[in-house]
This record gives sequence, structure tokens and C-alpha cells, in this order.
Amino acid sequence: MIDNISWLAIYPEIVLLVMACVIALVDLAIHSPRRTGTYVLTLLTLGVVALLEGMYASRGNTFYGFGNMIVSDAMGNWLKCFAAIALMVTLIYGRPYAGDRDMLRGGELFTLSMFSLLGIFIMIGGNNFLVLYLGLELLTLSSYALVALRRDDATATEAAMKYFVLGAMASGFLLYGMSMVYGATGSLDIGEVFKAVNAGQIRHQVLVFGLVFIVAGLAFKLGAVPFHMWVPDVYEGAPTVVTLLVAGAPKLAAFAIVMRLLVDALLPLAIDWQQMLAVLAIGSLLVGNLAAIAQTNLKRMLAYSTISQMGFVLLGLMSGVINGTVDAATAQAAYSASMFYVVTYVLTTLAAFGVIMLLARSGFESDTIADMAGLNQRSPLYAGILAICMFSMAGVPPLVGFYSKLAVLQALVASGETLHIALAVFAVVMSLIGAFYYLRVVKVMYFDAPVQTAVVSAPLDVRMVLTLNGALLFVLGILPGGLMALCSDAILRSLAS
Amino acid sequence: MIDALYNGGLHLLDQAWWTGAGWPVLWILIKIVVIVLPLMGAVAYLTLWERKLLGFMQVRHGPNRVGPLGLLQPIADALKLLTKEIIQPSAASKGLFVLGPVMAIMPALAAWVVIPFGPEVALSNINAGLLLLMAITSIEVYGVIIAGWASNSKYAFLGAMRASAQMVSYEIAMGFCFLVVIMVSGSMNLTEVVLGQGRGAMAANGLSFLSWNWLPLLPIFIVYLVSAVAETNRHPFDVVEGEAEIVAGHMVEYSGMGFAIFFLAEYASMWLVSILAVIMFLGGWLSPFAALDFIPGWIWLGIKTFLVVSMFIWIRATFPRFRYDQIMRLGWKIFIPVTLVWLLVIAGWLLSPWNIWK
Amino acid sequence: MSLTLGHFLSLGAILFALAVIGIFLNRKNLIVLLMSIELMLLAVNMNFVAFSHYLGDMHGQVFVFFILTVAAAESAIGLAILVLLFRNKSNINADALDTLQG
Amino acid sequence: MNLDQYLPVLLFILVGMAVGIVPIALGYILGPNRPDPEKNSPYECGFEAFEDARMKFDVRYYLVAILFILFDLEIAFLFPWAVSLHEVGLTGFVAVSIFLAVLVVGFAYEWKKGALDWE
Amino acid sequence: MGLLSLAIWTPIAFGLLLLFMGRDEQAGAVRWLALIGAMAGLLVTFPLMAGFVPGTADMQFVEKLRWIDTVQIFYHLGVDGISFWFVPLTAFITVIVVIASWESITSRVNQYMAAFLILSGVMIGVFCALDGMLFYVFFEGTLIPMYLIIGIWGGPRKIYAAFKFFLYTLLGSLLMLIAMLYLYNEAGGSFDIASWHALPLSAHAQTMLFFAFFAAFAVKVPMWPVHTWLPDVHVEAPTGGSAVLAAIMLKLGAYGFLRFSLPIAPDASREWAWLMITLSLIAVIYVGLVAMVQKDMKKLVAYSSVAHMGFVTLGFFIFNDLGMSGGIAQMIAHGFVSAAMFLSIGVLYDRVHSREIADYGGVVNTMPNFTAFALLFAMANCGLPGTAGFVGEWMVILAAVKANFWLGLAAASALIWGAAYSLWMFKRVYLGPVGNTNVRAMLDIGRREFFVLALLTAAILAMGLYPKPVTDVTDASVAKLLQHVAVSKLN
Repeated sequence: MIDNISWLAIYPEIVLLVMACVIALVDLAIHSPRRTGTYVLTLLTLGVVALLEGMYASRGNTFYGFGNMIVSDAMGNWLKCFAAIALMVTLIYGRPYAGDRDMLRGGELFTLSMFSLLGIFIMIGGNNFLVLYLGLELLTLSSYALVALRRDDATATEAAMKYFVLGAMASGFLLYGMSMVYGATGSLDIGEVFKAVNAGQIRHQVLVFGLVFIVAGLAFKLGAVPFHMWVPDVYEGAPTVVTLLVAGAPKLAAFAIVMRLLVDALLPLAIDWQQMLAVLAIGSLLVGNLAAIAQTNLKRMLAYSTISQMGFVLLGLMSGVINGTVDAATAQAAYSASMFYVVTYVLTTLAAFGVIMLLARSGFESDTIADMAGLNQRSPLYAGILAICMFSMAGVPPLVGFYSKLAVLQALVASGETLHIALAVFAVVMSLIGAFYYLRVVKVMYFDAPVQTAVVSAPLDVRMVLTLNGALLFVLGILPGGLMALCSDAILRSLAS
Repeated sequence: MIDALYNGGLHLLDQAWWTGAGWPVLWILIKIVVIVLPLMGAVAYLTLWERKLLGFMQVRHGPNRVGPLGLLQPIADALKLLTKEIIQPSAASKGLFVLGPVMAIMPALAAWVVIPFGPEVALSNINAGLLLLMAITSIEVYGVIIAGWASNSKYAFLGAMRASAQMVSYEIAMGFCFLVVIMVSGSMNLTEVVLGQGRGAMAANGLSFLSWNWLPLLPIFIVYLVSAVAETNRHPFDVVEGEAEIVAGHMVEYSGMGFAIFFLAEYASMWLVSILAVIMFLGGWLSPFAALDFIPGWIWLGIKTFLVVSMFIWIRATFPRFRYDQIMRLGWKIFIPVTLVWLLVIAGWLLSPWNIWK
Repeated sequence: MSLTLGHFLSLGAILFALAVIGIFLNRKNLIVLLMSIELMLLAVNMNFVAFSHYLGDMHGQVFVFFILTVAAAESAIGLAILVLLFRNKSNINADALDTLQG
Repeated sequence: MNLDQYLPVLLFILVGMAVGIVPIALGYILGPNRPDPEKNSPYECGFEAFEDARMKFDVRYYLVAILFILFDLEIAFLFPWAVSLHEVGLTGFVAVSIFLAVLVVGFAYEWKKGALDWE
Repeated sequence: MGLLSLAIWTPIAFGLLLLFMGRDEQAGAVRWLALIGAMAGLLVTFPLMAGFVPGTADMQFVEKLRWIDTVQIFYHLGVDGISFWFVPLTAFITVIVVIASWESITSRVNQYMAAFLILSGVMIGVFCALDGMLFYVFFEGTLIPMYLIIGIWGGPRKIYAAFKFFLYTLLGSLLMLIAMLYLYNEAGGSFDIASWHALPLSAHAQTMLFFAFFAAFAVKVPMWPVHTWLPDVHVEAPTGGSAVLAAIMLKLGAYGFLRFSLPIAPDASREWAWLMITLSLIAVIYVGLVAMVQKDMKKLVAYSSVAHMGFVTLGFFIFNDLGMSGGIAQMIAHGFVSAAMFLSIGVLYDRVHSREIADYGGVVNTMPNFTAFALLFAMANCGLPGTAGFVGEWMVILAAVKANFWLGLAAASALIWGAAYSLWMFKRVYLGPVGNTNVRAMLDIGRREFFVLALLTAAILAMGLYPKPVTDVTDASVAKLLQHVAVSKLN
């Protein structure tokens, strides 16, 4: 039978799965329009799961389950913990919004998002191509359905269709790449693949052929240029709560799957995929930042900003290996920089979309930049939070976004290669362009006169969590050391095993 | 004798293409024809038998004018349909309109390729027999839906939708039945399935019909029979072609041979599901009592199949037609849960010490 | 002529390429798009089965099984979205997806 | 790989199609062919056809199709398990029970959501 | 918590507190709280002034705490002779600004005051930081409050100005960030500025670093030709914003040259000194001329700031102690003088709501007290002896003459331009007959305004008459810096 370690490794996932099923069934008996019961149960479950993952993570042990199919390591556990928290926060922000839009009439918002979280967990914990793929699909399939959750909304449906087509194609690419690597190495297990590739007896071309497809698939999932087409449409078209579901926690999983596939499995091919990531990063920074300037829709602007942020993540990921020689310290610094970047990105995104959702009312989305006009006069607190988000994304100290950029740039510069330093300079110039459109939002909020005069009100839970979220961006900006050390340590432990 | 024939044919021409591919293919074709021709006969006379039996049950005569006892009736019907005009509705999609009946009849015939008529008598004795059977019979739905779509007529379209929804619904239940049978046989090979039923404590005592699957798997057997009726759109599940409501359903625009092919397909399917019932649950060619082993297997098979087919007709004569929602309800809300549970029960039974299929 | 791994891989590659072309060049019907996606997955399946067979390793075939399931789920969702789209736009041409731009 | 046993399958499929095509062809040859517009118009109980027959249809048909795909596939999953139940034993049984449990949850969900109701 | 920390965080804490005092109905309380905060910030610098030991180049009041372990960033504070005076200066100017904005700001008072208090703490942090990254964080941290100050309470083209300010300075400092990261790696993983000073670097690396830092600091100073943001910003910013910008923020850039460019890349500094001197001279002469033709008072003072800061950079890159001390003295003096200039313009603006020179004339008739102050400030601005402005300019000119007579001559000519534009403006605005009805309606300064201007006057005169405390403090550090710069780092 299955050993205890295996069960231990997926204990939180089991809790999540069982509870997701239970909640799906319990919800059938609930008829209240606000779904308070479902909501509370979901939050409780997520809290318990986050706690469990946090406990696992703080112990820092690495163990493998189910014949090495599943790995539970510090990096993964922290990411899972953050993902669960991110989902919790998303649901807290999103409930009033969803309630106004008749999206709570079935409990699907909650159950589907729980299943998407399960997909995230499996993606993060997968140590086998098959498991990674299944996690990925569980996540994306739930996301497709979530995007189309408002059945009568033509825009959302259109976004869902685009998301679906491009997402499915991305899975296809990824799979094709996996099949090639499988064929070349004869194994689906990440550790085995690494050994086989490292042995160096496989025809390089075959591996690179597979690698190209894998990287393309991953780029789709990360939303990197030139595979970014879905990002703006989905961000804009989906109901904001779903946008946040797509934009938040899944990014953590995307980071994890890149780590598993490129670093854990294909590190010996680093020279090859570094170049690809560099190209993707350059494209993402360029397109993301330039296209964002032209946007009038805040959600769409944030989408392009995400693309550019992912460019930074890619920069971090590509700077872990120098000239094909693997150095533990360099790798640790680079990958932990990326991880830190992703985590802080998610944190910032949560707050930004939280404010957007809070300002939306029934029948009014409040998702254009112009809708933010004079927000400071209407509600200094929320304006302040959104301003903090914007400045943080622009990378202005002392906000947390600065340190994430700093860490990535440091990883780049540390390699000492001219190309990398040039990339760092390029990234810096691009983030300057980025600062422009972030500032524009701040400008609208603070300098313009209000157009909307409705009183901004929100339930207590939303207010508290949102304030906490904004404060965290600031506090982490003053004291980022803890989170950085956490990421660094997590990556260290994961790489060591 | 058969080997001799084969060898004779093999040496007919002394050229590589003949011995290598030509003759084996031709030989298989001959075998196929040997299966198909009697089958077509059986189909033709099933129509007659149905009318006769129905007449008997309703205390009337049934066809009795064409030939002695009406025995030439099917041939007359065939000739009549053959010489009727084939109408292509102007709005129809031409290619698909012809494809519809072909897709309907093809699986009903092709599925016979894996049916074993005796211990060694199967056209292709493959290990994934039941899987292949499922795969091929699934195609039948396409015939229905293509016909309905191609006709470009509301009645045909609605009929096709209904028919296909019904067929796929019951296919699930049927699939579960297959699963259970596979589980107890430990093989997907139909020959193995039959042979497995010949083993067991009762068979050892000469009462082999008690070892057949129908007894231990009685609920599954019943589900299968009902599903089979529904799957072939037979009475009482024939709302899809209900004359009063949607006038022959997806076949409404077909005339002449096009219609005849659908007709053939339906009766060929009836034979198919019947013989499958026999093979999976009623011991195939095995004799019910050891004492009767001297009678050849194919006779047993024929008798049993004939009885099952007759039962279909009997059902038609007895039951009133179901409403469509009742049909769907039966399929989804009763059969699927029942089979799901029963699947696990049987699996548990197989793993328990009281397993009787060792 | 005997079938080698190369034949299967070539077939897989051709199918895959067809699917990609289908996705990118198809400007007409979204259903064709969905079919292209399915075709893509089938191409991958072809690869996996071929590799699995020639490596003598069953995992590839197991993978295929899972891909099939996922493909089913995927097409289920894809069709569901398609139906929604049709209900909202009364049109399933790829060109109709033009509300979101910029 | 021994595919000899599958040759008859292919041939039988071809024969099956021939059985479908040949009589229709014969019907064309032997039957009369006198088309006229009235005869060739779609059957509408005698009314004029006033809209395209390929209209919107009840979404439940579609639901059934989706559910069918999922269930059918899941049956396909169970086939290998069923064949090898003797070898995989209790572990396999437990694994499949979990699998089915999740499936049942989905099924129950559908049921309660009313996806299986036709009236 | 050390004294420097206290000086940094006291105003910030008050600023954050103010942010939560929601509405403008409580404006009175808000103003008082802001004043208390600013005063507290100034008070905590008194022990610093008392405790600072002149005559040594060592860092004093050093605090060092672990901050971000993973990248070896420390919370490392300390002041030496170069940076010391800017701490009380900043705190002082903050008090002035708070009082000066007492009535002129009526909307979102709490945010306005909070922005200034936070800005004050952050700027003090810049001067105290001994860790490169800490410096950078403070340096960049000034952007957000200043951006908001300009954008919310600024003039008609405030948005353009705010964006220009933000993006210009951000571009420069981002390049500096790369330079810092490079240094960090070269120094074996240390952001300690002292360790960077000691780092041997190749000529190529020095040049690159020099220009990276140049990008950040030259924009901030601002040097010609990247000064164009300054006039725009000054014109649009509210009075307080202009005052802080001119008095303190420009010094951040000049200070950066002393702390980073010169000691880290001494060889490159010497090599490129000609460029710096040229640019400085252009600023001094050309920008001085430009200032003369301005019609807008604020623009005029803004250009004069550029010219004055040209003196500062000129002094730094002559590489003798007189020049460098002079530069520092000029920075401090300019801190007082420019603040005073902008505040006087603010006083006028509050009454007439115009900054056009042409809209005034004969102000002396209606506002005699105020005109007296204004005359003093104008004289200080053109560097007449006895005022603070004289000390630095004179030292720099002397140093320039020492280095090269023609250089000295060119620099000295700036005195003439300074006198010209300052006094000419004074004449046009204050002297002569009453220009129009607006001027006739003007009331002389109230007690609050008088108090503020008197404080500044006292400071200007004190420094002009007795500059010794300033030069005493800077001497040792300047000497050490020059010594350091004189030694080549090229292995």
C-alpha cells in the first residue's frame, strides 16, 4: 500500500479536495443569495490549508511521495501557503462584487476557485511531468469556467473563449515539449530527466526541440510576449473578481512550474533556455510597458503591467546560471529574487484589484482609469492603498515593489556578464516607462476632480483586509528582509534536495 | 475442411501478391460475407417474426398473404423499397444526407467482427473485443445525428437530438454493464467471457446455466437488457421516432432505400445487442445442462439469441410508450447510480474470500 | 518498409503542425478551432505512444490516458463557452471576437 | 505489435459501408426519379417552412452530450482497472473507490443542480 | 534608538499620524499637530549640534543595524562634516514651511502637512545614510511625497510638472541603482559606502560608474543641460514645495557627488572634471543670463538656483579644500536663501495670485516691512558680503582663481549676473510707484509671516557674519575627502 510519507506529502491537498467536494455539495442546500455559509466554510478551509502549508514550510523538510510523483519542499509549501492566502483575500474582496453581479447564485465561484487552488497546489507539488500537467489543467480548466461565470455577459464570454483557445494551445505546446523530452530521456520523473540530461548522452537537438515547446508553453502561462495575447483580454473581459483569481495565485504556480521544469529538470540545458527567456523577457518588458501607456481601462493597463512584471520574473529566472556553470549561491540568489518578485507581485495585485472591486457597484464596473478620478477626495484610504500599489509596481522605494526589482537586478548584475548588465539597464529604462503609466493612475486619483460622487463603502471584512494588504505593502517596503530571507531559504532548501 | 479450402485458394495463383495479401484478404472477405448474408436474412425475417408475434399477442394473424404464411413478405417489402424514388430534400446537405444511413448501418454490421460463434469461431479473436465493440457501436450515434442534421428539417433535427441524447445516455449504463462483465471475466476478450461462464461450482455439477453471469449479476443483466432496448430506440423507448409526435424522427425525410437502410440498421442492432446479451450473460454457445452438451454450440447460441430477440418483441407488445423525460430519468438517475454502486459491490465481492469467479 | 519511431514522430509533428496552422489561420469558425486543439492533443498522444512503445516504458501510455481525459474535459468546457458565446452574440465566427481590443 | 487480428475489423467496416451504399445506389438506379419542388421541400406537416431548421435547441441536449463525454471517458478509465482487478487488488480497489467518489460528488452536484431534469 | 534615527523618524511618525486625521474640518488641529511635529523634528537635532565634534573626519552618531540579510543591506547611519549641517537645515526648513503654509493651504491640509513631514524625515535620511541601498531608498523615497505635493496643490500645469519631476529624477536614479549593484558585487557583497570608497576599480569601470552617478545627481542638482525640469516644477509647485525643493532637494544631488562620485571614482572624477567645470560654468553664466529675462518671479528664482548650484559643483570639481568647503557652504547658504526667496514670492502670491513681475510694482508703498526683508533676501541671493550667500560664492571664486585665473574670472562674473537679476527684479516689483489696484490693496505681512521671515533673516545674517561653525565642521572631512580623491584607485 501507499506509505505514510506519501500521505503526509499531500495531506493539505486532501483536505482541500475533500472540502471542495463537501462545499460543492453543501452549497446545493444553501439558498441564501449571499452564500454566507459557503463563504465562511471556504474561508475556513483555505485558512486551515494555508496554516498547514505554513507549518510544513516552516519546518523546511523535503520529502517525496507516491514514487517521487509529488514533492513537498520549502519553496513549494510557501508558495502553496501564499496561494491559499491569496485566494482567501480574493474571495473576501470579491464577495460583495460578485453578489452585486448575481455571481453568487450558484456557489460555483467558491467551488471552482477551490478547485483552481487545488490545481495550483498540484502544479507546485508536482515532481513528474504528468502531475504537473494535471495540476496545470485543473487550474486552467477551472479558470476558463470562472471567466465565463457571468453567463449573460458577452464580454466575459468572449474573454473566456480567447482564454480557452490560447490556453489550450499553450497546454498543447507544453505537452508536445514534454513528449519530446520524455522520448529523449525515457522518463517523466523530473529527477530522472535531470540525471539523463546531465549525463549528456542524448542528442542535443532533440532536447532543445522539446525545450523550445516547453518554454513556449510556459511563456503562455506566464503571459510573456509573444505569447501574451490572452492576458489583456482576459483581465479586461472577466469580472474583476475572476480577473484577480486569474492574476493572483496562479502566478505563484506558474513560477513553480517554471522552476520544476526548467531548473529542476532541465538545468543542464540552461544555456539554451536562458537565451529564450532573455528574448521573452525583453519582449515582455518592451510590449508590456509600451502598450500599457495607451490603455484607458485600468484592468487592461494592469494586464500589460503584469506582462512587463513577468518580464522581470523571467530576468530573475534566467540569471541563475552563468555561462553554463552552475553555482549554488548564484542560483539561489537569482531564483529567490524571482520568487520574491512573484510573491510581492501577487500581494500588490491583490490590493490593486481589491480597490477596483470595492469601487464597483452593481451596474458600474469602475474599471477605467477615468473612474478613479478624484478618489483621494472620496476616500483617502483607498486612494492611498491604490497609490501604494502603483508606486510599488513602479518600483519606487520604500515600497515592496522596489526590493523585488532590486533583487532581480542584483541577480542580473551579479553575474558580471556584459549581456546581463545590458539587460539590467534595459529593464531599468523600461521600468521608467512603466513608472509613467503607474503615475498616471496616481495623477487621476489625486490631481483630478472627482466625477463619481457616490460614497465609497465596503463591508468591514473587506475594509480590514484591504487596509492590512495596503499596509503590508508599505511595511514590507520598510522591512523586506524577512520575506526575502524566507524566499532565499526556501529556494536553498529546494535546490539542495 | 475449412483449412483445405483456404490452402486451395492460396495455391490458386502462384504469385507473391496473391499469397501475401490478395488471398488472405479475399478469404477474410469471404468469411465476412458468410456472416453478413445470414445476418441480412435474419434481419429480414425478424421483421416478419415481429409482425407475426405481435399479431399473435394481439390475437390477429399478421402478414399472411405473400407466400405461404406470409413468408415472402420481407422479400416483397425489400423489392418495394428498392424501386421507390429516393427523394433528396432541396434544403438538405447532399453528401451528409447519403452518409447518414451508411453511418447507421456500418457499425451495426462491423461490430459482428468480434462476436464468437463458438470456442474457436470468431472472425477476429482480439483481446480488446469489448472495447472495440463499444467503440464501433458508439459510431451509430453519428448516423442518427448526421441524418437529422443533413435533412435540414425541424422534425428530423429534433428527432435526431432526442435519439442521440437517449442513445448516449444509455450507452453509459451499458458501458458500466460491460465493465462489470469484464471485471468478473478478467478479460475483454469475448471468447474468454463465454468460457469464464462455463466454470464455477454449478457448472461442475452439470447445472452450468446457474454459473452464467445472469444469475450473480442479475441487476446488471436487467440493466443491460433495458439499456439495450433503449439503445436501439426500440419500443417502449421509441419516442424518438414516435409516429404521432415527430413522425419517424430523424428518418422523416428519407424514402426508399435510404429509409430501408435505417430499418436494416435497427434490426441488425437488435440482433447484435441480443447476441451480446447471450454472450455476456447467458453463456454464449454453452449448453445450459451438461447433459445437453452434445448439441452443437452454435445451435445453443442461435436459440438463446432468438429468445432474447423475441423478448424484445414481447416487451413491445406489453409496455406502453415512455415519455421522454421518463426515459432520461431512468437512464441518468436510476441506471447510472445503480450500476455505479453495483460495480463497486462486485469489485468488493471479487476481492473477498467469497469470490466465485476464481 | 517497416515502421520506425521516426515515422510516428513525423506523423505526430505533421498533425501538430496542422493543428497549429488550423488555430492560426482559421478566421472563420470557432468549432474548427476547438477541433484543431483536439488534434493538437492527439498529435501529442501519437508522440507519447510511439515513444512509450519504443522505450518499452508504460508511463507514456499512462500519460496518454490522462491527456484523453483532460481533452474531454477541455472540449466540454470549450463547447460550453462556445454555447454561451453563441447565445450572447448569435454568432460563432472567430471574427466576432472583437469587443476586446487594444 | 501484432495487428493481424485487426485486418478483419477494417475489412468489415468497409463491407459495412458497402452494405449501406450499394442499396442506395441501387435505389437510385431502380427507382424512379421525378423531383418536383413540393416533393423536395422539407416536411412541415403541410405548412410552408418559415425558418431555418437549424435553430437553437434546448441546452439540455448539450448538457447530456458533455456529461456523456465525461462519463464515457471515465468508463474508458475503468476498463484497464477492471481487467486487471486481480492483480491490482485492494490498492487498486481503494484507488478506484476514491476516483469514483469524486465522480459521484460531481454526479450528485449535477443532479442537484437540475442538469438531469427534463421537465 | 540613536539621535539620527530620532531625527529621521520623528517627523515621519508625525506625518503618518496626520494622514489619519481625515477631514479638512479639523484643519486647525492638523496645523498645530504638524507644527508640533516639525518642531519636535527640529528639537531632536539640537543634541546633535551640541554633540558633534568638529575637527575630525570620522563618522559620528553611527548606528548600524542588520536590515535585509539576504542582500547584506544595513540600517547604517552616521554624519560627518560634509553631511552634518544638512540635518538641522532640513528640520529647520520644515518648520518654516509648515508655518508658511498655515493659511495658504486649505484643502486636504492633513495630507499636505504629512507630505512635508515625511519628506523632511526622508531627506534627513538621505544625508545620514552610510549604506548605499539605504541611501538609495531614502533618495528615491523623496519622489512620492514631492510628486503628490506638486500634483495636488500645484498650479495650472501641475500635472506636467509633477510627471516631469518624477520621471527625470527616476531615470537618473535608476542608472545609479545599477551602478550600486555593480559596486555591491565588486565589493564582495557589501552596500557599505565606506567599503566602496576603498574599492580599487579599473578606469573603465570608474568612468561607467561616474556617469551612472552623474545621471542621478546631475539631474537632481540640477546641472545644465538637464535642469529643464526645475523651472517648470518650481513654477507649478506650491510655495512650500518650491522652498523645500530649492532648499533641500537640490542639495541631495550635490551631496551625492561628494559622497559617491568623487570618492568612489576619483580617477574618473579628475579625468572628467573639465566636463563638470564646463557644465558648472555654463550653469553659472548662461543660466544666470536666462534668469535675467524671466517674467515669472518663481522661474527667475528657479534659474538663479540652477546658477547657484553651478557654483557648488564648480567648487567640488576644482579639487581644493577652499572650493569644496565653499561648495558646501554655498549649499547651506542657498538652503536658507532660496527658501527665503520662494517664501517671499509666496507672500506676494497669496495676496495677488500672480507671479508675473509685471503685475507688481511699488510694493514698498503698501508693504514696507515686507520689502525690507525682501531687500535683504535679494542681496543674499546675489551674494553681497555680510549675507550667507557671500561666504560660499566667495570661497569658490577664490578657489577658482587659485586653480586658473580665467576660470576664476568667469566664476566671478556670475556675481554680476546675480546682482543683476536679483536686484532688477527687486526694483521692478518693490520700488517705484504703486503699479496697479491689486498692489494698492495689499496688506503688509502679519505676525506669522513676519516670524517666518525673521527666522530666515536671522539664519542668513548669522551665517553671513559668522560662518566659522560651518567651515569648522566641514574642514576635516573635506581635507580627508580631498586626500582620498588625490590617490589613484587604479591599482
